[in-house]
Amino acid sequence: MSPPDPYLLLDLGLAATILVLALAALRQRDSFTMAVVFILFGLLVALAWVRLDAPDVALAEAAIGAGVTGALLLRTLRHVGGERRDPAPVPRVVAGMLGLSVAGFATLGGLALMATPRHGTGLIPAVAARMDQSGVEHPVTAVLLNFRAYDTLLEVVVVLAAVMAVWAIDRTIDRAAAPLPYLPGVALRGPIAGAYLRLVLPALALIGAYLVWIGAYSPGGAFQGGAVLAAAGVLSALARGGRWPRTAATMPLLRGSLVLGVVVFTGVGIWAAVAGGGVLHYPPAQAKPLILLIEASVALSIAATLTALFLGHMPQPAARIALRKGTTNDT
Amino acid sequence: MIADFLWLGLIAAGLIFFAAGTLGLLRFPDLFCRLHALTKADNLGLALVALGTAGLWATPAAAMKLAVIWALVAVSAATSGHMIARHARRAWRQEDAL
Amino acid sequence: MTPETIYGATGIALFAIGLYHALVLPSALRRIVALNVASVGAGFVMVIAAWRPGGGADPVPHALVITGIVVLVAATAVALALVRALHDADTTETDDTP
Amino acid sequence: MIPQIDLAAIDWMLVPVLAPLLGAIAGFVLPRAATAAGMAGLGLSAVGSAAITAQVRTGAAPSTAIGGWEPPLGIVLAADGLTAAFLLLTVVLTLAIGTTRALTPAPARGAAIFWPLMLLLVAGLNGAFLSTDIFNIYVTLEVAALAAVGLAVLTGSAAALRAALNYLLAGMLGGVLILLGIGLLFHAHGRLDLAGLAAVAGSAPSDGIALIAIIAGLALKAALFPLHAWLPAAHSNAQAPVSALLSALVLKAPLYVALRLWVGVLDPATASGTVLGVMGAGAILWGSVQALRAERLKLLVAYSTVAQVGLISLAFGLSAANPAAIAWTGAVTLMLAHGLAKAAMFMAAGRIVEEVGHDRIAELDRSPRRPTLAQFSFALAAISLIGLPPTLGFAGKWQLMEGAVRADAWIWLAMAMAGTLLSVGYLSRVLVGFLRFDRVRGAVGEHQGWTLADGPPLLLAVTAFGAGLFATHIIALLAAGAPLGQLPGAMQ
Amino acid sequence: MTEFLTGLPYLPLLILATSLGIAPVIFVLDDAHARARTALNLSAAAIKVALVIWLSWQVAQGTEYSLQFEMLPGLDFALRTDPLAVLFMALSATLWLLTTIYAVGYLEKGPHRSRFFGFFSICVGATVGIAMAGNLFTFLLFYELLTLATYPLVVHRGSAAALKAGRLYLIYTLSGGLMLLVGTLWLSVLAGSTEFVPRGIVVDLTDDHAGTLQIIFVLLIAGVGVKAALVPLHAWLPISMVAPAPVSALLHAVAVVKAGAFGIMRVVYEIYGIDTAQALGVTGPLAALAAVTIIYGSIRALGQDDIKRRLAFSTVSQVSYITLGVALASPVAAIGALAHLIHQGLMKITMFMAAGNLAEELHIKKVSQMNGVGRLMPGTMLAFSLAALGMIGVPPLAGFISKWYLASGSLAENADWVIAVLLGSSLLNAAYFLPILHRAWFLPPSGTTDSRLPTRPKIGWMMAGPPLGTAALVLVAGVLANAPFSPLEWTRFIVSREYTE
Repeated sequence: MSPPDPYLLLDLGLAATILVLALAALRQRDSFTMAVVFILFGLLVALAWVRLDAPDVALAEAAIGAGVTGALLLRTLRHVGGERRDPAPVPRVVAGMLGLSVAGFATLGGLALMATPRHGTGLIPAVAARMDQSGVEHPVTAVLLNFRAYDTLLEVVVVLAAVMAVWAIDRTIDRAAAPLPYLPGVALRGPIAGAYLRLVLPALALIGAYLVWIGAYSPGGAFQGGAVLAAAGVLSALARGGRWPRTAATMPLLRGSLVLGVVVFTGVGIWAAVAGGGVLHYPPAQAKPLILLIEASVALSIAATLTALFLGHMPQPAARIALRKGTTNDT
Repeated sequence: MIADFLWLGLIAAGLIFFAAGTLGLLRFPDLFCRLHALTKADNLGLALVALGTAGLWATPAAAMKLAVIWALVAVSAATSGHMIARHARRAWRQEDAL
Repeated sequence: MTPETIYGATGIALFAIGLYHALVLPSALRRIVALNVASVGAGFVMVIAAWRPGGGADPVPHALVITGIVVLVAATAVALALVRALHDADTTETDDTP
Repeated sequence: MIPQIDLAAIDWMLVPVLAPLLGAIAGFVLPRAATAAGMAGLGLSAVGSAAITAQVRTGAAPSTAIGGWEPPLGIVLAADGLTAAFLLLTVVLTLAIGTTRALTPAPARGAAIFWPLMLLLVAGLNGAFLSTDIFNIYVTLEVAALAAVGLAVLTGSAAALRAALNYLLAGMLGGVLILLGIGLLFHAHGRLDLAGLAAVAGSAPSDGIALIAIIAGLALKAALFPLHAWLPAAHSNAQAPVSALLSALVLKAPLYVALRLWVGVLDPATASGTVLGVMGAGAILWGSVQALRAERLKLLVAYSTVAQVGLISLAFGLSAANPAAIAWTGAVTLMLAHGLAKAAMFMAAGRIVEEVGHDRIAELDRSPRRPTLAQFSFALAAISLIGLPPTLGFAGKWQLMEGAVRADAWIWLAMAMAGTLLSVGYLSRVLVGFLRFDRVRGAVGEHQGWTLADGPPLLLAVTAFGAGLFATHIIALLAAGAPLGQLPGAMQ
Repeated sequence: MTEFLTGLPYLPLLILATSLGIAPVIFVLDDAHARARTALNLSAAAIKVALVIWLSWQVAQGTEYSLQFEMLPGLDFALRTDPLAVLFMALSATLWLLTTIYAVGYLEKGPHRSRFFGFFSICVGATVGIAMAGNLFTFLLFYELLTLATYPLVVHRGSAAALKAGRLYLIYTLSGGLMLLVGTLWLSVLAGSTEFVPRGIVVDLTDDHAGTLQIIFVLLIAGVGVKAALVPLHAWLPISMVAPAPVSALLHAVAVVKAGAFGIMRVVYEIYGIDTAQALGVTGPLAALAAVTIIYGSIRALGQDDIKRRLAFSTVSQVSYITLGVALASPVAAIGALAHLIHQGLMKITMFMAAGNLAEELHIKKVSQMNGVGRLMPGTMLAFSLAALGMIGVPPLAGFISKWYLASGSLAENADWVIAVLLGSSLLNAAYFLPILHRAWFLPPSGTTDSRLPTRPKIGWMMAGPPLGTAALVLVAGVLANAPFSPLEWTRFIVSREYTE
């Protein structure tokens, strides 16, 4: 046995911590702690992805898996204020049986996974052989935006569908009766917060753009960049106390930015078809600029969508916001 | 060779500061002291570790990135520390008012 | 004991934890978190399928996991919006404003 | 210079996905023009689907590698008889539901967000029908699931919200199971295209667990008993056109994918086949009993969906039979028949509830206002669901039972018969409400309560009722490319 | 399948269209257009009768019309106008015309008439479809359509009692339909086709599939037996008498019940073939079952005070004459059975229409109230008596002819127990019909005469005419039995084809 390679200890420790955190998050009494532990869990999993040579996934996990999901969780906890005790979906005895069957399923799956040799080459040679025609250097971005561009297009459509669904849900709440969707008491106010924002927001925008640009050469890309930009969006929304002015100017702008990614992606796809190649078949010469165009628009779209999802409601007509001004407890 | 020992020394110092910060978090009596320990010790620890790693492996570009990362973390830590403290003070003051 | 087996086992274990809790936990919010944990478990299986001992991992599963993460955050956002809306609907019914 | 587009050269394969997508975007950005954008998107998608069906009927199996990347790396969209049938089902149902929605008077029409969500749903479903890449199918099913949840909450009641949450959680759980299955498959075989997987399926120890996970995920999304708990509330609390969409169309995508996997990728291990068959039988009994006990009209129709999904899944129990093609064709015909009939039934039920004012089955006959046209469509749809000749349901049930007789599988035959009698039981509860007049005050006119919005459900019901006579053409279309294995005495 | 397409190629479809085609139009015409609706109805009925007459003339010349297209892989939707089909179509076409006239008079101002007449014409369309079915698959199709179309008619009154009867009716007929479905399915898998072929299609299968063929026979006969009201499956018939008179008249005396008997004929003659059926030993039990039904029906009829229930039980027993004749496997008995199909139809419809008149005019529903009715409504009672005598078998009426042939047929097969059954049932017929006649003609009307007879007769000619018409047909069918196009002559022509070919 070669001397225990030092990373082994790190991996074992990391894996154990991840499992402990997962269990802790789910069995935690207090919901706020559950959210914080879940964010920690997400960050450590990002670390695990780095260990497994998956930097892109690590970025996505940290930015979206831990960051945005964590923010969403905290925002919902804030809104719901402590969890409602729904009736347990299944009685205890059935829970026990479910536990056993899931454990059985897991052990079987685990043993089968251990027993199966990983596929020798996977798709590495296939990707390597076509990298030169993909127009980018970084393989993951090549796969995401060229080889399996259709998947990514549908992925952006999923996010758009999510916004539409959230707005449909928001429409069901009768605004007059329900508590205001605005986030009371959490506005980022005060001199220090203001200064911080003035410093951090431009930095975030810069880093987001950088991530999108660097995606063509090394880990990064539309989704990771978009998530960072979304962080900037969330911070600015918090700064304004979650109030979205819904004026005639902002609505089309907002709707436009939400659909920008899908529109550009489909537009380029159809243009490629009309130009003779086939849908989403970029001519190799212009592949790079096209991919960058798509990446930029998708990043913007992802940022706008994740912010809209964080706020979770349609922008409120200005009149209704004015009504609320008096009640905001500006801490 | 000697330079490596220097960088390693820096990283070790950084780790010590981290340990101190965590110890402070666990041992200090109330919220404000713990905030104090965290923001101060960990920031410094991070700076030292970043400096050490920059020295050992990083190319100049990477070093610059590490610096930017450190700056952002420091600023964020300070602001969030401040926000938590302010929130706690206000909540604490409301309790008195009741 | 390569990273592959360690993280493979963690992945399956996470999936089991997530699946079980998604089925039995009373609060809808918790079940959403459980589903996220399970999805991370599935992600582990995909990433170890990509991992290669000498580095140079297979990019396709990475793309798939990124897509999985984004899809999951979209679904989680909608689910959390539903939890909030249900909370509003219940509170307006019982009319005890928070 | 507009490039000269000659129709033959256009690659139609992506049109059924991109057209509704663009329609949804237009509908979302310009809410006032949502209806127009919606119908335009559906129309263009219909043209695409028709073009693909035409190609399939000529025997050319159209397929296109997106972006020019061949499998196993790229994603291939292919169409054979089975795909064409479901594309056409989507076209027929969405146009009918769209027209009903457009015809309902403005106040009752509800939010304009209906149209973008519906078109995204159609894009997702068409994507799932056309795709031959298992991960791509996962993403398309997620698109459809999210859009469906958005549609399910449009009624705005607390019950609808709770039902939508359960629906979404079940969908996410199904999605996670499928994701695990895909992960295991890729880990063992390093490829994602169904054709490639078919060649190597079963060779690795983890394939068993992987396919069980995927089939379980699909069963959860298709609400096959005992994983059906989320369906009744979700389908009965939605608006009528939405429940029609959910029950008749959205439920078919996971079943379609399960069928594709079962016939294409798996070598039909009898064991797991019987498990699904038993689940189907359980669904028939449970769904029918619950339907018999249901007080509300839309809840009864939702439970009948649970029973019909069970009936369709009986074909999995028959997969071990040697000429399994008949049972499969029967199952697919039943899926198409259920699509047509259930959409008509839900829309008719919506009309009846609108006209009568409440949806308690016991008091349906007390109301002096009787929408006889909607009741007639409901009755025709019921007859097709029961499976009496000359309906398409009968043609499907006949083939399913013929598959059972040929395989000497008498239990499944008995289950199909029990399903028929039980469906007569719970559907006649409603029909009795239409024909009873002694508990109502005053004369009950027969020709009132008719509106334009009754047209599409009537059209769908009549199609379901009469399509049995033309079942052979549908089956000939289904057999193009022999997706379901060779029919004995292949009658291509 | 030889294509005999001459002259009007799509005659079968045209005949079907005269009733199925106009149903949607009738549904849509509301009561404001009652006159147009009645005109449409009657003209359609008249056209159908004319078409059937022209068809029977063509078929007598030997030409046969058929229409065939593939409905399911390996299964065709086939219509064929062989003589047996023409016989049944003639019966249903003529009686549909007369009953429509009667129904228009009967339902004058009632509610939901467009729904009634719509389903009424679908029913007759289904009956004609059953007659023309070229294979068991198409037969099943129209058989189930008949169930669906008759249900709304049985529950037409919309009362709780009607709906309860409707439920029972549905349970019986649909489970019968299901048994027929399984039988047909099994047969099509075993024999590969379900075509009606004069000598039957299972001849060569008997050696190795005898057992299965017997089970299939039981399934098929049980399936059609429900509508033919064989003993264990007959309970729905008396209960669905709650339906309005024209429904009881046409459906439960002619269309539905005869469809069952017609089905038994098709199965025994053209699926199994009489010799194979005998070889499989299934004709004996069938004959026994028929005999039991005859006796049981008559005995139950004795005890019924309600007129329509008594007639219902009499139908249960009379239809089994046909089954008995079919099961006796002798050409002469077959002629008797086929003739009785027509004669019983004519007689029973007269009696039901007469009972309807009594109920409408004098509100008499019970036999005990029928004292002196003959004097009050001479025309209706004359028709009723004629039909009753015919049922008993008094020469020279139609009933006698068919019983005569049945008896001589059983003699030829030296199944003398059949003679006993026939005689016994005729006595029982007399036992439950003669008291009615006696009460109507020879007893003074109970209660004061003038108060009961309204000044202006309530029922117009549309209700009084049809019973007299059908009674006349009974007389003509009996007296002119040997005339060229009489029912008896036509049955000889059918049976000669059935047995000699």
